Amino acid sequence: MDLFTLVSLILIIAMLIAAVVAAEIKDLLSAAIAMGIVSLIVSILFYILQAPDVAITEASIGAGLSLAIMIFAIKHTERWEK
Amino acid sequence: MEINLLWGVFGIFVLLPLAGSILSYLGKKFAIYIGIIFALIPTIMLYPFYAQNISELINIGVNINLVFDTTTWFFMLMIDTVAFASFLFAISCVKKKPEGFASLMLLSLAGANGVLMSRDFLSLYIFWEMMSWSAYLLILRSSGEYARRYLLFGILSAYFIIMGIGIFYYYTGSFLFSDSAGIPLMGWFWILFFLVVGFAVKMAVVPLHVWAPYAYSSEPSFVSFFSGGLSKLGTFGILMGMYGIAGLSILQGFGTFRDVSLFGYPFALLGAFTAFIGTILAIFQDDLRKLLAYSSIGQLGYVMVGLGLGTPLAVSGALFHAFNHAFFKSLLFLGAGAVIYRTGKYKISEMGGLGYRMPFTFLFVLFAIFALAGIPITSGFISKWMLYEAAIEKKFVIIAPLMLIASVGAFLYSFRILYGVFLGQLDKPYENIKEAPLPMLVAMGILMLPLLIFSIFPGWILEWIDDIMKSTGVGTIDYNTYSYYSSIGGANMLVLWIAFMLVFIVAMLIFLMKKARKVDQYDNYLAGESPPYVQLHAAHNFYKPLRDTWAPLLKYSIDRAYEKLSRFFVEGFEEIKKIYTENPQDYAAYLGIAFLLFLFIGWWLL
Amino acid sequence: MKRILGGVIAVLIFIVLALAFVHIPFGNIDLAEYHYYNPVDNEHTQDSVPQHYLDEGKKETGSTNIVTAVVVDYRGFDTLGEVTVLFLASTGVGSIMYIFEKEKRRKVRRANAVVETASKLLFGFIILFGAYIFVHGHLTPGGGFPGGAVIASSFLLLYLAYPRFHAEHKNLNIAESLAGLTFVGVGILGLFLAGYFLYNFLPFGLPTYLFSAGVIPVIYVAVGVKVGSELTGIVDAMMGVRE
Amino acid sequence: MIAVHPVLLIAIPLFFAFLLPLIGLFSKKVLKYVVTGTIALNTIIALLVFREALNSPIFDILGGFKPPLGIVLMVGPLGGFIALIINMAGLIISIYGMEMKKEPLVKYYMLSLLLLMGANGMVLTGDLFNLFVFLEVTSIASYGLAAYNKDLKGFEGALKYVILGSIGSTFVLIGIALIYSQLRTLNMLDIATRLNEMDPYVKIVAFTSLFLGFGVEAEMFPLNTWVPETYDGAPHSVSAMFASMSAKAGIFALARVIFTIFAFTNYLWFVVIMGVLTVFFGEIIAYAQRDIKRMLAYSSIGQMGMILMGLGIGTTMAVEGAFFQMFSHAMAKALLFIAAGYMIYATQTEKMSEMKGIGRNPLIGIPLLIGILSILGMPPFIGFYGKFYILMGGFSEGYYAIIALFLAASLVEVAYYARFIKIAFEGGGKRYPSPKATVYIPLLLFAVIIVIFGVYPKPIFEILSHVTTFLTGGV
Amino acid sequence: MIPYYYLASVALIVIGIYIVIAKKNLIKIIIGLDMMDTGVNLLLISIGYVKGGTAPIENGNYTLYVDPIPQALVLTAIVIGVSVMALALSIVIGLYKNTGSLELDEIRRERK
Repeated sequence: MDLFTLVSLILIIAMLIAAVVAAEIKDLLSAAIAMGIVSLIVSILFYILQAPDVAITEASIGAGLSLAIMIFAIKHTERWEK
Repeated sequence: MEINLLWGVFGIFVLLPLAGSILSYLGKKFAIYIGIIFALIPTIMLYPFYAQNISELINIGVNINLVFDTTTWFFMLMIDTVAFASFLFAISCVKKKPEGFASLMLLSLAGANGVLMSRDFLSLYIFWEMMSWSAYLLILRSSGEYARRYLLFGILSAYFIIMGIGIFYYYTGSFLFSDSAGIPLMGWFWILFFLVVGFAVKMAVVPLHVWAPYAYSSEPSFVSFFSGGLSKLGTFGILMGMYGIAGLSILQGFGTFRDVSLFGYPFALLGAFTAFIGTILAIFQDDLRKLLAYSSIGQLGYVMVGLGLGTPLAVSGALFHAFNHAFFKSLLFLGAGAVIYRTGKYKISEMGGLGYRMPFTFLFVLFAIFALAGIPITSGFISKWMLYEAAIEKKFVIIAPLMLIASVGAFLYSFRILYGVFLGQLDKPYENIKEAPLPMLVAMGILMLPLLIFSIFPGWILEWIDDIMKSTGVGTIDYNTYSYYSSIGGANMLVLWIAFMLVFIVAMLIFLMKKARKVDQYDNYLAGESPPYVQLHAAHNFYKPLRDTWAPLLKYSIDRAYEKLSRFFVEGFEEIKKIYTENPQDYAAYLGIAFLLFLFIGWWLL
Repeated sequence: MKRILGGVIAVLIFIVLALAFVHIPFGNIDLAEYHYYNPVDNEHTQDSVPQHYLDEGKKETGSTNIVTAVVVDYRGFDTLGEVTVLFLASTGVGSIMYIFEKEKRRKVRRANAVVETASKLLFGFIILFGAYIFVHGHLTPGGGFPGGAVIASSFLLLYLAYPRFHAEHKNLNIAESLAGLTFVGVGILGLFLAGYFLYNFLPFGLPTYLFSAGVIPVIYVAVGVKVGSELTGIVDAMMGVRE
Repeated sequence: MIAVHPVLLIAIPLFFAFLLPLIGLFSKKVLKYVVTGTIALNTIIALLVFREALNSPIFDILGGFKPPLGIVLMVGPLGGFIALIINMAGLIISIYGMEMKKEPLVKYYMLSLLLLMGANGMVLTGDLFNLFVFLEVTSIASYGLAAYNKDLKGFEGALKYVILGSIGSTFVLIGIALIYSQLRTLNMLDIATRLNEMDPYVKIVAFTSLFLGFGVEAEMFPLNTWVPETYDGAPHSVSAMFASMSAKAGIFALARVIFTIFAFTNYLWFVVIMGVLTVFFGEIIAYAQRDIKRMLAYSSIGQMGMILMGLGIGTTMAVEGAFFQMFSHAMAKALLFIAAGYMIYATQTEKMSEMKGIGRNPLIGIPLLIGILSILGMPPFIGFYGKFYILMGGFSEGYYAIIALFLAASLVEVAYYARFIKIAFEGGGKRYPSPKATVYIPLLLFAVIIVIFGVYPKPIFEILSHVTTFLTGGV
Repeated sequence: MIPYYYLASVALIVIGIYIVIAKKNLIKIIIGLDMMDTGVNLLLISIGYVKGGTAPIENGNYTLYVDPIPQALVLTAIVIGVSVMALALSIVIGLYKNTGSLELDEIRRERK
């Protein structure tokens, strides 16, 4: 269990938890934020997998902009899932 | 060999009518006249092509090989003359959008000629479909619902034919009629079954006849070509299918029952049954066109019997009867058209005594009725007589009686037309109606001519039929110019005509010797009293007692059976509609299940 | 009922895909062993595509960042498609949100002073940083896409800070179209000059210098500007109604 | 000679799409002529490319690196043929598009140009990931166009298309990932030749994912659930574009996956079944429809199912029929959708029952009849040859029962089209406004093409004789 | 040795599929779609990883590099994912403006 697998496993477990939270939580805003966390962790994983270009892109577009757009959409519609 | 498109067989009989249909559509008002010219050319051109055997191959991407031989010539004579007569009739009868009428008529004529000449399944199917959808559009001109029913059955017949073609292609790998070697017996069975059923739909054989009464009640001038001409394509198809492609040896291969092939016999039975049902239903129709439609189904039942039996006598009788049917049926329809054109009424009960005002129409319809009922001196008699003899010769206990009853029925409804429309008392509103206009009379005359000629000299037409029989390998019949002979008798028209002439002269003498008193039209039946005008023309509800006896049988109508069937399907469609639930989640679930299903199939297959 | 169905399908697909991926080695693969077949000359070579990029990438394209070489030069056509996709997205969002802009204005709370002053300061630097990323696309990691995204996030910051701020649509469109035209223009130019679309016709220069790797920086600047303006356009359209 | 580069088919619409906003700033009116002009230019180039591709496939290397290092556009005779169909249909539909009045017109023209570009790209490209990118371009342009009406039906149709489209594209990406992980290359021919290096189970999963992903775009049975609502909600010219452009590109991509890349011959049996099921359900539900665009959408599913069946049967004759059917379906369906657009505009309702006598005006009646008869497969029109060849191909492979089922379904198709003709040509209808030039010119153009190639299909058959190369894994 | 990166990315994709099928709320479905995209991107990158390789920037003097092609593909795929999501969200906003609800079954009842 060298450092690489250890760190990756921790991050993967965190990511999957965030994904399940995004799936089940009733409050859309928190679901969007959970989705943001998932893409943040994914961008860190990209960094671990030696893909810096993709990590920056994923961070800025995945975590940043898509979260912003998601929150704008929630602003225009409702916040709570029935 | 490089055939010049314009003078070759394909050019004259298919391209020219096609060009005509386009031209007539462009010539808005003169469409019918252009149509007449383009319908006349193939009829005239038939003469130089008489006993010739020309084959052509045209490649328009798919190769179409056409052969012009005696069979084609014989059927084309029928169809083109009837088409020409219908066009003549249409001059005064078709007022609404003549260009549509003329162009579609020429299109179906081109299709019909194409079917007759094609010797490979692909071109047969192309021309067959062209003919059926142009007929559909012509019916559409008068009523959408009837046209829809016709199209459904037309396409059904086309798909049966395609199944037959497909199985033929599966075994032989090509579409040519000629290379039909190497097909196993079972293969032949399915090919012939599908082909014959497909063509039988066009001949309105009983279970598949439902479209005919509706289709035949559209424009009279089109219907005469449609029922007279186009239904003969069904006969041509079955003739080519059973005898041209398969040939007698294969048919016999299915085993014989009283040396008639077991494949053909059930169709003969079906034909007899059609004749019976068609005639019975025709008797009780009050609408003139429906009556003629059912009678047409009945007469075609006879042809089906002949083709089904397959003995030389039967097939030649069938062909001769088809020829007669083409002419007397279209003549009857034209006559009915003339009557409807003048009186504007369709119901027989509303007409009466028109014979006084429309003598020539009366004469033509009278002669056609004699041919239809098979009165001895007419050519109709010979063909029906040949069919009876064929049935009796082979001792068919069911077919012969059915045909006899049917011919009695034929006489019944033909008398109904004669009495209901032409004889009896002339009704008030029809006091001053004029005779049908000249082009109509000329058209009817043209159609009456061949009936008259071949009733005197049957030999000529029997000679043509004999060539066909030889080319399709069915066998030969012995005949001479005035009569034909078969194993159990024959018919000698010369003797019959002489007898008729004698009786006729005697009747004329009595009439001229003033023994006969001229009876005024209104003073019969009244035993001396003279009340004011009384309408005594009882054409209404003509065969009431007969109808009551047949009532139990009439309960079951085939039309209602089809209605129930289609309702059942439509409900089924509404059920299936529920699959598309309009909820994207179900669609996503479909996608997931589809992925798993494809994967399992892929893993299991590879 | 849908949850169970969804769960069952999800688990089954997981098993099926997991079974497939178990066959694929993770990590210990030698890139050189996948010998490719060249369909144009119809010959099986001993060379493998990724290994070729890694070995001759620097020489053939002049850019030290091999990923950028692949994104812009070797597979430049994908990036062209990619830029069209983004262009489509901003047009689509624009056309859909078009009708909502005429809706009544809603009151929006002002951001507090800290955010306003900070964004005034930071806005310049973020744009500078974004520009740095896509200008050095061929030297350091990052390139047109992340650079553009950073610029868009700088505009996002302004949206958050100043409620009445509205990026001018016309300018965005012009920037977007000009950048797109340069990209396609460079491609067509390559076609005219050397017969291949998107051919790298400028000189490569020295590997680690700024003005090197021929056409790549030009394209990446165009992509950066385009992505920046398009994402800002999307954000602006999504913001929709503002005082 | 410059004109022969297939890449221009993609670069030119893109160039003008980017140019449109700038032109839009100056004058709105000139836009629609610019769009039609671009597509006309594109069609001419497509013609030249197609003529060139007839004798030998064109490899248009992009960026100067030979495949599989760089991306390459592989244009075989059939790819050229489909590209020509797409551009021709696009040109004629764009004439109808001029009538579009709904707001942000600039964006409408941009989206339709890029839809054309995406469809061209999907047909021409020879690289798997590039095919995915162009699939995305086509899909996203279609999402934007489907929702263009901005009414409830439009949004709902677009939503369904988005959900299914993105699931489909995710599966395509999974397929690409699997193939890449084993072969480390993305060029289609390269993959095709080195397919046996892949692990068999992985090969099947990759094939299924790609098959599913492109199946959504090619309207295969369980995946075409989005088609009715999307075609119904989209504006008329857009649904005409969908039916003739994106559907054709989708099914050609599917044909590429089946024949060029994987060539799983014994899997074809299953493709035939899916094809027949598509036809069966498409036609049956079309019968149960009340409004015209829904009916046309389901009938278009049925036709695409027939093409799929032809491809699945796999003999040269059947595949030739399938490609012929693509051509005839594109022309006839575009004609019908434009006619439907005019009818809905004239009668202000989508319900067929209230469209009495719409066909009586010959300008609409005759092209409508020609279109319907061609779809029903009547001889003198192009619809006949495709259907006949597919059937004969099916027979030569012995698929009797399947052909019987197919014939039953197309009998249902005849029933509902005859029902529509009955209503359209019934007398006594109201006086309808006569169609404008932008409506009857495209109708007449499509009708003329249908008749000319129907009566004399020899040139088309010469093109399709190259099917054999396509079958044996050629381009 | 189980390839946990592949399993993680497939798990993400599968959770995405579950959300799309099971959840009724439109925004949740779009989150599911986005999750599927992120999952596939992670899958592509982890396919390209070479143990002990460094990032494919050739300014240092390393020899063993990670495979650059999947990174090029993922760069495109991420931006495609975002644009699809942006378009989907605007369609959802449009639907919300017309029907006033985000739940699928309510939208369908609305339309009947």
